[in-house]
Amino acid sequence: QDRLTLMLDWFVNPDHGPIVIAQEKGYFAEAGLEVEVIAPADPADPPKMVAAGRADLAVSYQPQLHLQVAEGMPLVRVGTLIDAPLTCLLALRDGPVQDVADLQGRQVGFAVPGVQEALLAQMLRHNGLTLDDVELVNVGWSLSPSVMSGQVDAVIGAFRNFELNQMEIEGIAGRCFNPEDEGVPAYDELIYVANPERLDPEVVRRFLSATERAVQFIQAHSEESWAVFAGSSAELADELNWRAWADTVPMFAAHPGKLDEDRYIRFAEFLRDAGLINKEQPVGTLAVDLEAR
Amino acid sequence: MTAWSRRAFARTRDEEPGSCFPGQPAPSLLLSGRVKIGSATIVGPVALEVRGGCWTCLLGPSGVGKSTLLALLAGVGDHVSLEGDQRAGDDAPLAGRVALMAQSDLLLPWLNVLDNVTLGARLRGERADMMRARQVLDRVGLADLAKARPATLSGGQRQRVALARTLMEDRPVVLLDEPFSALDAGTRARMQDLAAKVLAGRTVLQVTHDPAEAARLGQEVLLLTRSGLSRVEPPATSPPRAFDAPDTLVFQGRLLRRLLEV
Amino acid sequence: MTAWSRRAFARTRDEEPGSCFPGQPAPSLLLSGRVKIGSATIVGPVALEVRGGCWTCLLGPSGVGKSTLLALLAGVGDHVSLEGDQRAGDDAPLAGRVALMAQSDLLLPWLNVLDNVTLGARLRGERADMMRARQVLDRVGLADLAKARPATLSGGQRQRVALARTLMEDRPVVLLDEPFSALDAGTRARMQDLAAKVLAGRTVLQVTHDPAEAARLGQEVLLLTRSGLSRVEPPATSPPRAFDAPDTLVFQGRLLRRLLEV
Amino acid sequence: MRRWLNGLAGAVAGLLAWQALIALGDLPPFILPGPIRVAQALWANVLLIAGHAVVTLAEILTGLVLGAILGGLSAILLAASPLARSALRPMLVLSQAIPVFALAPLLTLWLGYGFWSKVAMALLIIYFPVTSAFFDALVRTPADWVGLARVMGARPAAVLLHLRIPAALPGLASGLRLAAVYAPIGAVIGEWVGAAQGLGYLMLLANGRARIDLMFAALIVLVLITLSLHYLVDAVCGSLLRRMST
Amino acid sequence: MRRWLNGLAGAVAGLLAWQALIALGDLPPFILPGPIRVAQALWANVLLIAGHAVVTLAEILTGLVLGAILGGLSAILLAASPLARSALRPMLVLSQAIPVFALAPLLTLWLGYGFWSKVAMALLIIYFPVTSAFFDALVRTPADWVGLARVMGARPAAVLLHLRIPAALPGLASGLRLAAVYAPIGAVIGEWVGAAQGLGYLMLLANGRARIDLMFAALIVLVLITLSLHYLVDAVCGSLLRRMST
Ligand SMILES: Nc1ncnc2c1ncn2[C@@H]1O[C@H](COP(=O)(O)OP(=O)(O)OP(=O)(O)O)[C@@H](O)[C@H]1O
Ligand SMILES: Nc1ncnc2c1ncn2[C@@H]1O[C@H](COP(=O)(O)OP(=O)(O)OP(=O)(O)O)[C@@H](O)[C@H]1O
Ligand SMILES: [Mg+2]
Ligand SMILES: [Mg+2]
Repeated sequence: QDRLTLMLDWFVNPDHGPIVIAQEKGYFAEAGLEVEVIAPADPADPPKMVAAGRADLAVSYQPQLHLQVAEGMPLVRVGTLIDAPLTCLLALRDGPVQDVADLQGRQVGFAVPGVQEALLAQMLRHNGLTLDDVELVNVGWSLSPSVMSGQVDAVIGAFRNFELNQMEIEGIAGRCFNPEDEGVPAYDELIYVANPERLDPEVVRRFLSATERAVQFIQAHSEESWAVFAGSSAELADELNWRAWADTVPMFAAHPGKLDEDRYIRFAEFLRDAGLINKEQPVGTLAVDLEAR
Repeated sequence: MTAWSRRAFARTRDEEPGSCFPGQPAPSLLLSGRVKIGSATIVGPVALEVRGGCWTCLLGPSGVGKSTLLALLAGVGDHVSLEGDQRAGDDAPLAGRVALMAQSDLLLPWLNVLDNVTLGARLRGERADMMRARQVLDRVGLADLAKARPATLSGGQRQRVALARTLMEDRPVVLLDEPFSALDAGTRARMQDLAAKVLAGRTVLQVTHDPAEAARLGQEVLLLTRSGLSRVEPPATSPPRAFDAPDTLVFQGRLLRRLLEV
Repeated sequence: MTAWSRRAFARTRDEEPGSCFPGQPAPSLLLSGRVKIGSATIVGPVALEVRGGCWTCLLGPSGVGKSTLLALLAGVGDHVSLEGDQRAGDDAPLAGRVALMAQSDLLLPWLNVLDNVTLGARLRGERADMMRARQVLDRVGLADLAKARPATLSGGQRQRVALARTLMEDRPVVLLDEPFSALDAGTRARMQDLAAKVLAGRTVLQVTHDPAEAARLGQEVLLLTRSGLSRVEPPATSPPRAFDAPDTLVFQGRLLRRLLEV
Repeated sequence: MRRWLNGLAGAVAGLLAWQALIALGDLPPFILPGPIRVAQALWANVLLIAGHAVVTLAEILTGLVLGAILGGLSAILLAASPLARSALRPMLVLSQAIPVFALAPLLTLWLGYGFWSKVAMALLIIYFPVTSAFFDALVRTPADWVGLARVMGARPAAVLLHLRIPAALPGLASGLRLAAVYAPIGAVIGEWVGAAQGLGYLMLLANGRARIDLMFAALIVLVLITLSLHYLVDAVCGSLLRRMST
Repeated sequence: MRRWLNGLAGAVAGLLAWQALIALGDLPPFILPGPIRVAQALWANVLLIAGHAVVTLAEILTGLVLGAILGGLSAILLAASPLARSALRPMLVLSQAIPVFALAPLLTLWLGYGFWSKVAMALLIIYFPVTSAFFDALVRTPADWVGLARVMGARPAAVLLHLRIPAALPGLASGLRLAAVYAPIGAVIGEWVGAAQGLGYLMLLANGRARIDLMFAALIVLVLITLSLHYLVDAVCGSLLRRMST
């Protein structure tokens, strides 16, 4: 049995379905792995812990990876959990913002300052606006409440499989504008990162194939997999997770190990244009495909 | 008023100790009963009568309860309980008519001497009579120290500030707890003269350990011992007496003998 | 040692005030110069000589600097500066050889009476002599209050606890600042006798305002005034003297006159 | 008895104020749910909350005890040695000036995501009030007492032990009273930075799930723990001080 | 002069400890960058940081002043009226027992994401230490003084004004010294919860961009502000108290 420490990006939620299922169904054990899962509250922490050798793998975000590598952190993408953007620009369905262009002169909130402004800037530019046309506020972690209560007109950084459901439960309908529809290159929302110097490719490969099995199980048995997921912890069994589960199931990367090099090249260019990184980033410094040898 | 009621009134007045200044408004003080702190009896059954308008000296061994009695009379004995009765001779409440100089000086460290002396007025929200305060300070020999803080004063100087503060209070009843104990003979004599003059005609109850002082000042001299309260007849002359007058000295000797016997 | 040096040595000894107990090891105290607090001169140029093994009484008007001098001699006058010289007659350092009873009692409120009395031993890390402490408490008349907290004591009781604490210190030099000021005549006489007996043969410097006390106890009597220090010749008899012995009374009268003149 | 009645009255007043706040402030339940909703959530999740509460309570108590000991010793050290004072005092202020949040990644790096990083957080947050209140009191010993002790031949250590420390205990008590209120905050912040259990974890989780009523139920339990702790420390310090001073 | 030298020595010792920590703890720069890297980041971004620092400083100072006033008045009210005490004291403890974080969404809802929600946060965090330290001192007035004042015919209000308040000022000073250290934390937490400027925002931004050296540069500026504030309050309180008591 090999021990493996995995840090999630945040508390356990349906996005982590394959990990939970692989653990619960014993796929990890069958792959000869003993996986310890840790859930932090600050998504910026896990990559640091992996880079510092405190954890073997972390769930992180592709945009962050570009910045972290640019700052010299020893990190590399080894797998993909969700291979499409989840982030969206969230507004009220019946509110004044029916189009991104309607944001002119309005307040936009965001959760974590950093990449999200760049996404927003591109979405605005795509609609003929600039960042100067809106007022930006950091709203911390109360993304949907700040929209629902009307404190801001829209927020960037909401997850379309999560915040929309959350609002619906509260009886307020929301609307998502997707970055990839508004001029932002597509990217992998959730990835697995490791420290390239400490990485044991053989162990990670086993980890990835166990999660791949889990994804197959989930997509084949959506109902049953929800029961397994909800049964893993008392806190998980609620309506929001149930709704989110249904929306998330189709988004899990079917082949977690597979690397789409193009995405990394194009997103690095995008970030360079946005002024967030200032050097060329060859794909090899960002991501590896452990299967392709 | 009927003849009977007038007689009854006269009798009540008779039963009360006579005033040293008949016609003066200073009330007499009456306290009788048992004084307790918690469940411990501090002073056994006593009947204390302080004559209105007189200067009464209270002597007695250390720890016998003199300060406790003063606290009761002043109305600050919250931790003391009296199983008995306490009233002013004129039956009006005493609150607002008493000045107290306690055994410790209780100067406020953040106020200078002058402000400590005028504390009473400030506490009552009145305008302090600065001129009189400076006069009193001058009389207690501290005119130069008006701006000094208590922490920079000697023991005797602090006691004189407390005395000055008490003299500033214009009250018919004045309770003094060993007011001159930290003073040298010369200063003590001058302070005695000053107090006697300023407080003439008021009801004064002074605790002292100095028989010479009681002999100089006392119009009444009371001795409190464990076995009770007793009167010692002072000289007939009126105070402040010369400290070396024959009857003062004789009385002082007699009192000292009584004190040493206790 | 040459004859010359022996003579020189003898002369130095001669110039020093003689001891009351020749052959006793208690040192004399010498202090000369000007005493200042900050830039203010508290005591003008003086030359204080306290004879070894003698009981010296120091009198003087309030605020003249008696307590300040005691603080200097005890080595606690951090805020006081001496422009001059200070030493023990045997030229050895005084630290560790002095006991001080200050003008305020300085009892620790969280310790009971017995623990306050044995504070010195505890502070030095020694085993407190509980038996002696109880004896001393008995002698100062507080045996019943051994377990009481200072806050529940009368003024005179507190002073006696401070006295007992000082008597527990076995030091050749003892400085007492108005040690009996809060006591009645009877208790005062008993405490004087006790202190005279316990401290016999030590160098005692006692500040007092009571001429009768100086007349009873003083082997040396010093008077400090603004104009300087002067000696008053005490009776030739050895203390403690009877308070009504003729020479005591005569000396007391003479001293009182000197005090009133100041 | 009267204290309890007062406490009860205060609690009722608090609940009424809460309900009034919602009614007057026109607050939607996803910002601040009403007391009844929170009570329902509390009742429905009582086992879940109790489990997390036990974890947090253990962290708080350990942090409180260690922080009190460490803070007390630091204050004594600072008071005892001028050298320690000039070297450590800026450190002491610094230890507080750096928001614990900024230190959190460091602590988790060293101590992991378990029990001890939360204890360290609680400890860190109460260290300063305890040390500073006790130290302030330690250097305020009346000079006359210290002088007397010196005449009696006491070494500085003995003066400290027999005089300055007992005289400064009311200051320590003030510090501990503050600590009782801050220790829970420290533990919860520790749990926010990273944990898999505890009330702080439950609160964040509930918040992330928009289960604000559950979050407030956990919050209420935390508040009750804090209040109990505060009154406990208050009572213990009070009775100790009273026994010392009369 | 000596104080400054001591402070300098402390700062140098702090920097050395920091460097040693990195060397011994084997800390990579993305967990804790060394002092030199942080100094470089500070220098390179001095205008940016200064702009945010001004915002945060304004929030801190406003919160500190308002909190001191409010806390002082509350303590006086509590001390003056037993009624207020039994009704408000649980509220007071409550106000601190509820982690400010939990109140943040409420505050931002009412006060918006601007200046005043941060001021409220700073105020909230210092309100309790100020009130509780001052109140503790206010109820500790020696009974003899109060008795004397009563004999002199003072009404309770006059006793409070002329006796209990002046006697309790050292307690207020202790509270303010704590407040000087906590107010910046309050403001920064406020900025973390929601803001578009200020050092707390800058720290979050830098953290989000993986620019840990910039984050620590902002942190250092925050620490410097806190230290200056602490020493300023210390000096002002100290000189006021000294003027009062000698
Ligand atoms: N810190 C200080 N600053 C300025 N003056 C001071 C200070 N301390 C004491 N003094 C002054 O020094 C003088 C001497 O004080 P000291 O206590 O020695 O007098 P004393 O002779 O003992 O008087 P008493 O008999 O009243 O006790 C007093 O006039 C006092 O005002
Ligand atoms: N809080 C208390 N609890 C118990 N006993 C007390 C308390 N306060 C005072 N006593 C006792 O009451 C007695 C009387 O004290 P009081 O101060 O009245 O004496 P006093 O006659 O003024 O003595 P002195 O001349 O020494 O000042 C003392 O024996 C004292 O121990
Ligand atoms: Mg008394
Ligand atoms: Mg003196």
